[in-house]
Amino acid sequence: MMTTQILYALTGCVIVALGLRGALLHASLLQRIVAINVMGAGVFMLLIAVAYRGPGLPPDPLPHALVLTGIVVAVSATALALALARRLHAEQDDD
Amino acid sequence: MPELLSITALGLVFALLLGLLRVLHGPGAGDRMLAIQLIGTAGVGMLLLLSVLLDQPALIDVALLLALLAGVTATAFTGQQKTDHD
Amino acid sequence: MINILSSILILAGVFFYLAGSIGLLRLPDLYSRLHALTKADNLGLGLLIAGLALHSQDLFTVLKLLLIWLAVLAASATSAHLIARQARRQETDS
Amino acid sequence: MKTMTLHVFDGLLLLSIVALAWASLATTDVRRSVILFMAFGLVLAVAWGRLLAPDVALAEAAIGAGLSGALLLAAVHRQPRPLSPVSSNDSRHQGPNGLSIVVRWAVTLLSAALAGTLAWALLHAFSSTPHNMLPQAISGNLAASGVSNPVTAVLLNFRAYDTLLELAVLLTAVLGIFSLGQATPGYQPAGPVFDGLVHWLVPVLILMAGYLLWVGAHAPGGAFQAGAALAAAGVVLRLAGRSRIGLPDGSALRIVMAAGVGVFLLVGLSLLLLGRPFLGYPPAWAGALILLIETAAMLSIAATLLLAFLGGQPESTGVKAAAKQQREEISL
Repeated sequence: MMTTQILYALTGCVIVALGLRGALLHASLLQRIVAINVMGAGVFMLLIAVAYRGPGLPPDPLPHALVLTGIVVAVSATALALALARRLHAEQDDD
Repeated sequence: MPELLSITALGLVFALLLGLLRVLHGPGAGDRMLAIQLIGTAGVGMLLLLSVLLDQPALIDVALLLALLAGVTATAFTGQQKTDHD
Repeated sequence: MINILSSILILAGVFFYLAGSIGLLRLPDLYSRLHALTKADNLGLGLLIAGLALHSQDLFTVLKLLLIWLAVLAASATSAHLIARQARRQETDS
Repeated sequence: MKTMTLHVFDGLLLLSIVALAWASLATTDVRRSVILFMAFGLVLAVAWGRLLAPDVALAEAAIGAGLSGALLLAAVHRQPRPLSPVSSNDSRHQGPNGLSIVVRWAVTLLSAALAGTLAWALLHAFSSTPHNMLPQAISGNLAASGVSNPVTAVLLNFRAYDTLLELAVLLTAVLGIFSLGQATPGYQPAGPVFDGLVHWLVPVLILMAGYLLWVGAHAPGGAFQAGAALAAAGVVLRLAGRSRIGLPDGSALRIVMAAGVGVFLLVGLSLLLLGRPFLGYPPAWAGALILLIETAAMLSIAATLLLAFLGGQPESTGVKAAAKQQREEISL
């Protein structure tokens, strides 16, 4: 059994759950955005743990490529969400 | 040598955990940023140790990028935006 | 010989890291924490880097290590200044 | 001995990661939440390094620990104090938006159930014999891919379609941000100490971007990490209150934004005309074509991330007037 792999994969599951809970429960838009980012990080951890194959062995590059693009997409989605939130607040202030 | 390095890495994780307590306690945002700085420096140290320990020379580049971005983080924290009036 | 020297440097580095983080935790106010931390972790990383540089074979790696240390040094000096200024400003505001 | 110590190292590292994730979501203070999230990103970069994923660690160091922190912090600074109208210091008894305890527990249980299901599926997958077909296919064809870094080979050759579409997603995100209005106001000019930092940090970040782009072919690095480093240089300039942050004006900006998708498509279509499959590089040219695409992609990614940090269309006068007019129409 690969202790390291399981340790990181299970932590990934916990982080996904924490992020999901935060995204559902927080009232503030900004904090929901943070929570979704945390959840994404949990998924990344799962994928990278799956790719890991032990010390000295080359890991599977495919999940790494997935996560790499995931990180970049996540940051641009975050920026879009923040811009939406800003616009939303500007509209609310006008009322 | 690997033993020494892995124990050193352990020491750095302890430093990180102590910094974590300060991040959690605060009380001010300044204290938290200071603790982030410690976490960043500890992270740089850990990456350098891991690069030797796991035979991954690329981790030195990661440490370099992390060190450079530490400057960006600090400035993002204190930057004063002009007031928004529209 | 080089092995012993590098081991001593690395261990000393970790010592300063731990000292800095304990200082960050135990010292009473922001300013004293600022002083303790910036000194300790810069020194800690510096010693660690010196210890590791003794082991590396090629010059490029040594240069990168040096650049890392300089970057952290400069970033932490700047951020210490900015954090202190921000804290002072907030004190005068309230 | 070494593996034992590493296990303890893993345990403590993961403990700090979970603690940071929990703490950043347990508070209702947005500023604290964002600062904790930045620390979370920093520690994640170390974890990716530990799991032998230096490519991902580079991206996380630049984006997770740097850019998204800067992005979120700017959003926190911008908004007037608390975002949620109800500000209660104690979130344990009543939620920030007055949710009942029943709902909070239900959501917590739901999340725990999700984590349990995921964990069960994973353990199940780990215990069955692994299929090594895909990794073997990648290492078997690496020699023909034009690069020797397997992650770059996957991104720019074997799964080039995905990367092309990803660049299109980035472009769409920026267009979405553009449509929401103009950029946030700039920053006040930096003091002398900060200026000193800018003087060396910006050129070093640009050099780093070039280095990462170049080594990406045979070592961890590539267009994404390089683009993020380049964007970070622009973010520093903006934070220092400079009006010129390295973005071109007007149509040149549009070209840079579309360069990644454009060059990718051009290469793919030219290959199609030459009788090869779309994005099926001839092995002899693969290295050069990948570098060409990566250079364009780096510029596009950097521009995208920097525009994302601006949060809207940059303040060139024509655009500003148009946006103002549009807004007046909306308010009428």
